[in-house]
Amino acid sequence: MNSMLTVRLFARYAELLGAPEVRVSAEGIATVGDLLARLRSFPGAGAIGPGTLVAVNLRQARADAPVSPEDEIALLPPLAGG
Amino acid sequence: MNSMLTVRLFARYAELLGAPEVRVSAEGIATVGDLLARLRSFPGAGAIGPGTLVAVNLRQARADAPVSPEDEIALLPPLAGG
Amino acid sequence: MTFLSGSPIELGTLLGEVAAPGRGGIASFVGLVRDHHGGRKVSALSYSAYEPMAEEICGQIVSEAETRWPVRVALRHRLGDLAVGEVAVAVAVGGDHREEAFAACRYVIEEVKRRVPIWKRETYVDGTEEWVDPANSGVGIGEWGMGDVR
Amino acid sequence: MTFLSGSPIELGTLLGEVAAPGRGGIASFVGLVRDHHGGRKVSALSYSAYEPMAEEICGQIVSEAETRWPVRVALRHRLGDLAVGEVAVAVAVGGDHREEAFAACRYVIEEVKRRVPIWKRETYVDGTEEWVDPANSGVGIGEWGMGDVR
Repeated sequence: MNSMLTVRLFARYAELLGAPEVRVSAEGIATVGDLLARLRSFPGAGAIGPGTLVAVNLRQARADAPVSPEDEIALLPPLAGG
Repeated sequence: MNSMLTVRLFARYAELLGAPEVRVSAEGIATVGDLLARLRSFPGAGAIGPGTLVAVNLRQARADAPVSPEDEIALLPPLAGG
Repeated sequence: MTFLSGSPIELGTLLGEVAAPGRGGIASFVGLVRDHHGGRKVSALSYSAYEPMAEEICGQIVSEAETRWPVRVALRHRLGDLAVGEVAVAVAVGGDHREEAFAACRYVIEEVKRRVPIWKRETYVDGTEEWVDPANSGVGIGEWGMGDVR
Repeated sequence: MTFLSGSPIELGTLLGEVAAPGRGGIASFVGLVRDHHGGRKVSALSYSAYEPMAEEICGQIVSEAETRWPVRVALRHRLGDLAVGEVAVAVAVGGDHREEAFAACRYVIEEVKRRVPIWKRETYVDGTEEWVDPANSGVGIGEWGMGDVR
């Protein structure tokens, strides 16, 4: 079985990748850091810089935090509220 | 000629002295300090304590500031605005 | 009267006075009549002022803030009889940066309390009344007069 | 939605939420849409959010402030299309002492800017549009993530 991670995209990143979410094979992806590396290989995703934030289940996650197909994962461009 | 100083009273001090203003002979009164000493000798004026403020022409005045019958003089109890 | 008001104060009015298309933020403060003071239950209060001097000092404080920071300040203090919950004093400060707006707002409210000749007479639920002396409430006015003296 | 709002924000509503007979003051802040940014003339802007997370983080920030200080906090952030001069964000903090109300108000607005997943797309008078990156405006988000991480 090839399970998939679903990653929600917002603002600039949704524009860059041309979709509000992307699905990524979970194979070889154990952590947030693994996921970011995979996403940066996508066409148009070069701008996902080192300042990118990843949220897992509505909380910001460090690069070493685990991810699984059951998690709600989101890729957040630099915040600009307020 | 016996010229007079007019001293406006506010809040607690107007109550203590029973009037919105008092008139005091200017004789022997050269400064704010002299005036305060005279006022403290009035009946009911014992409560005009060391924290009392005197304004001369709408500005707070030190004890050594001069006063004359032409000045607008006011005796201010401790402030409680805001 | 510019800074003193015999009728209820609306913060919205002050916000309108300091808002402008180039200003990014407005910091504001409203002081309300509390239902207690020094352990006693307050039912109402009355503010009185040495009006011409209070107007003068309020104007000085606003000028000081607008000189020290690149901001626009609106200030209003209520006079007369107030019920619990009514606005006693309001300050609104519009600026390009919130740090400056907050700093100026703090400055204005502190200086108003310290320097403006206004007095407060409280009425308590037991029917007694008293002039409020902040020195007796632990607030202290010891440093009053170190600034703007003749 | 509790903290996010698709319609105009009225500070008066927030003041009403935090006022109480025992609270002596309300410190507040409103952030407005400016007509300029980074040297360019702004004609309009649009806020979008990762809504469930933004609601969650706003709730955390309000709880943090209400735990750290004896205050009551109201917070609202606008989403959607805004014109110049409209309220983007508003915070109102009611407390017994103004020092605490000001401190909590500052805390909330700083944390909202630092931690809430909201984005801003500006439209300029020349017709161009751009996602705003505070890091490119000299504001910096370098320290983001030192606090609330998984």
